[in-house]
Amino acid sequence: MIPVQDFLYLAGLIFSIGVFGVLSRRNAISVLMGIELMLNAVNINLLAFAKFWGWTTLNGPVFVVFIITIAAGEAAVALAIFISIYRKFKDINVDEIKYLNH
Amino acid sequence: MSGSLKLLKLINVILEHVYKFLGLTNPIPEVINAFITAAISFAVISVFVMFLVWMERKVSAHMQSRIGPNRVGPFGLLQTLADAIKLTTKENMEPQKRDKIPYFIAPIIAFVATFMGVVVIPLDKGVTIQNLNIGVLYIIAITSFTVIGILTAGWSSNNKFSLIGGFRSAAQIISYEIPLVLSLVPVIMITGTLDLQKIVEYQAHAGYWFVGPQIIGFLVFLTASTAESNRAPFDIPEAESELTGGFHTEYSGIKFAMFFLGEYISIIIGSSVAVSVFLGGWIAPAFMNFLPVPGFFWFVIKVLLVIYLIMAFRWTFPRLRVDQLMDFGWKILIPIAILNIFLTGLWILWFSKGV
Amino acid sequence: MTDLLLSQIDINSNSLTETDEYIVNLGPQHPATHGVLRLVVKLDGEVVKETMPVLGYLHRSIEKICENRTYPQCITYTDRVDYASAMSANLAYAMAAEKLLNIEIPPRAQWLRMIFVELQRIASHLLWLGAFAGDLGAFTPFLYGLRERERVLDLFEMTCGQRLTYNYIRIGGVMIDVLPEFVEKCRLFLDYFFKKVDEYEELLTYNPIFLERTKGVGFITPEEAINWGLAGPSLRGSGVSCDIRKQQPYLFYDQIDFKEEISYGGDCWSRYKVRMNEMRQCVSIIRQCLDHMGPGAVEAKLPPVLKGPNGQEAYSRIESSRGEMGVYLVGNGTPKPWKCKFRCASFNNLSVIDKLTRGWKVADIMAVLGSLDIIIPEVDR
Amino acid sequence: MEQFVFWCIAIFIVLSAFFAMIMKNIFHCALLLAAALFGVAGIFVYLGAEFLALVQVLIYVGAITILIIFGIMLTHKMMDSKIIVMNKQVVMSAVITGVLGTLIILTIYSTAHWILPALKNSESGYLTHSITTASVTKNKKVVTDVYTLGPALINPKKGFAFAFELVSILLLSVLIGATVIARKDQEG
Repeated sequence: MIPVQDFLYLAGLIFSIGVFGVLSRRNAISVLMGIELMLNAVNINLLAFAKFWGWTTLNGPVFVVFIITIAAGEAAVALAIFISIYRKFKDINVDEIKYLNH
Repeated sequence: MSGSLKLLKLINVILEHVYKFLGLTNPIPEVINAFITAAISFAVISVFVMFLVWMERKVSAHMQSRIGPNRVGPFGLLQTLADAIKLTTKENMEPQKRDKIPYFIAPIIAFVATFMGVVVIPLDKGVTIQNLNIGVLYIIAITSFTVIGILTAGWSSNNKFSLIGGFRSAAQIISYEIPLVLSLVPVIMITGTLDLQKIVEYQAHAGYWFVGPQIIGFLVFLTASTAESNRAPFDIPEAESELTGGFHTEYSGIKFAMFFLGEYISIIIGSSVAVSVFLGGWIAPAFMNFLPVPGFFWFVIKVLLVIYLIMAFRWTFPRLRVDQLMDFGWKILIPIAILNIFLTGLWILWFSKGV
Repeated sequence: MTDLLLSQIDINSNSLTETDEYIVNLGPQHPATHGVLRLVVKLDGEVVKETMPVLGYLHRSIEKICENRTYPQCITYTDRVDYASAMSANLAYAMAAEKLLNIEIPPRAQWLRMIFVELQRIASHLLWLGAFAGDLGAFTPFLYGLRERERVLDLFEMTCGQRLTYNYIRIGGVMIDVLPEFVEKCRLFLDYFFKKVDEYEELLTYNPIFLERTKGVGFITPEEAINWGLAGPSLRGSGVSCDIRKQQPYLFYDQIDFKEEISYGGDCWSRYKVRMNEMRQCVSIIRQCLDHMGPGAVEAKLPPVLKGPNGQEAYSRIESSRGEMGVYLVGNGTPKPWKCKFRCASFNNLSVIDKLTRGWKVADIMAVLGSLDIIIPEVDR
Repeated sequence: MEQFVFWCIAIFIVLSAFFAMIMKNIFHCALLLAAALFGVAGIFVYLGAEFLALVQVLIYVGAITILIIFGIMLTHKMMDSKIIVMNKQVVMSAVITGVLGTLIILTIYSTAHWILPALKNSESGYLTHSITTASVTKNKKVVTDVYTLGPALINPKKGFAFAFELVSILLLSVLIGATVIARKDQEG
């Protein structure tokens, strides 16, 4: 039996790595990747607590389902935006793209 | 992931005897057991794939009024073995500017991902390598992994043909996964389970195969699974007349063999799922019920028939263009599959007493 | 060389920086280019922005070599101008030489020439059919085509001993008379083949995927087709009557009854249809030739050394399998031609490929290339 | 054994995630991200949610990573790995992340004292005081698979039927919106 805090440690680490990626990368797609990692850390947390409370409610897993769904939608829209940004700016460097009225 | 079934147990018993024979008394660790099972299934599948490659050649030869392989072994049966030896021993050519690590792992990903799908296929009543209660979903999820291997291969070869092939493959597999899943949904609605074993058992109890009431689903599934395994007429990722070899243009030797093997394994998996879900799996046809043959036999016969059909597709049709392929997937297959789900829902609501 | 080409392409378009366009070399080593054709294709994703054929990979300078050979020696080189339809090339050259040297050939030789050229047309179209279907991804018709082509080649082998480069039609007639059983075997083949054409049509013509791939693809209007100088079935596919056998009958084409096949679609499918129907017409032409053919000599009496009259020129053209094929000869009083020039249909047909593929997908390049029936030695010579 | 495999997976995930965030070649990053997400699916299996693990594989690995790789291929020249990947605030963000991570881990560590006794109370690791509602006895052995998750999602009374429908509409709008945004002929 793996104690629940092990899952929490893991989720915390993944979340921190995701935050680091979001803050430090220049490429917008890398930022998106960081966000996906953060969402996954949250998913692990949700499931860990759901298991910890003995599956008394299924709210945790249900939220995981919602998060995965919304992450998929978010990734699709984000990448569509990145591609149209790339068409205009020839780059998807988040540092360079300061104005939307180009 | 509920318990090991007959096949695992059988291997276990055999292994115990072997252990006793060797004078070892310790119980066998589960991990070793699993490894041995995997090795055995790999060997069996490989032999089956070799047979399939031979069969494909013979089928194509027959359709093209040729003879086909007939030199190595009886009826050329060992031709594939000879080819395999050639492929494994030949020089491994690699482009100089490849992306080394992805180039190396791409065929492994593609092959392993396809091969993992074999695990849940129900060979006979209660005979599965590892039965999962969400087997259908498992197969769909695992085989969707293949596309990563293909994309990686396309990217890392540093070749424009490969890159276009990878692109096409990704677009195709993602698009056709949707009708693939949607075509299975009606059956899942009727049987109320994702377990392949239970789906077959339901057909055994009901006395009919789902190919009857779900003929639309069957056709959509067959089309989509042909597309999923990159077979003609949907073989645009490796369209040899346009992209020389598509994503595996730059691969040779054993790495190419892995892609090749992966394609055939995905055909096996696709047709096995088609047989289990729509054609009654191991159940004998009603008029041949009296024959004292194990269900496994019927299963293999049906799988071979479906594979023959897929092979006949390949040698009859021209190849679709990439945009026509997308149109076909999104504008024809998906609406049909959704309509099928809707109709099945109405049927369940009105004519059956719920699931 | 490559840099030069790429820079040319860059100059031609100012939109290279607009989107991520990239340049792909289809060929010279590529499974779909028939022979060693190189196409430099500029792509935007899957969409073709520009197609540029690069020639010269099979250039053997046949025209120059011919100027250093005597008139009869040149025949063997004409075989290599169009290896898929060697009889037609032989005929074109032989007719030009006969015109230059004022040689009358006996009627039996004329009939034999017609029979063999039409048989060659069947063989060439069969090869085209296989390659075209193969380009579209259907490999099976290729082998069907080759199976029937073998039987044509058997007829050739029976007569002149060769299967690819025949050197059969000579100046002044043909090399040798056919064997007595040839006529019967030929008729047997024609009966067998006539049914097979329907079989191909069943397999391909109204196959929905085939229609999707060819209908409307590579469309060209009659006016544009004429302006680009298309010839043969590719031009007739646009609805232009251009069959030299009808327009300027040579041999005995004016004595037999056949129809010029024209289709009005202007797309790949129409060009396909024209060639399929042409194969049927070939069968009917050969049957009539076999009926008309009487006994007699097959070669005219020629002087021991053939010398082209000084300063005289001759141009003769025929309808080859790929369209108009002309040979231009100038004599200078020696046994060798002063100038020898081939006019081949494939060169003009290839030139239109950029127009036909621009804005279409990569896969359509193959369909268009296949439907134009290009043979590389004819382009490069 | 169980613990050992768990920590192997955990280290695998953390390493792949970390390298996915610092590698120069963004394509390698995407592959490593796929590996990390696959590892997370393994963790889900450990948490007793096989269904969600497969959903994770299907959607994250099979779809989102592919989308990301697609985006990379569309917005990058092939093999241009010689670029600066980090922005100017890399040091600052490293510090912030370090502090954040330490805080999270310290918080978990400091609260573990009330988790651990509770774990000892029940053999299976469930809290004893929570086993009061009827649903627990029903769900005690049941893992989160389709049979339990489905009703939980669309049960009109206790479930998330409204949110479920909302998500469906969201996905539809995403489908349309992404297509519209990514269309090329916007600028004419």
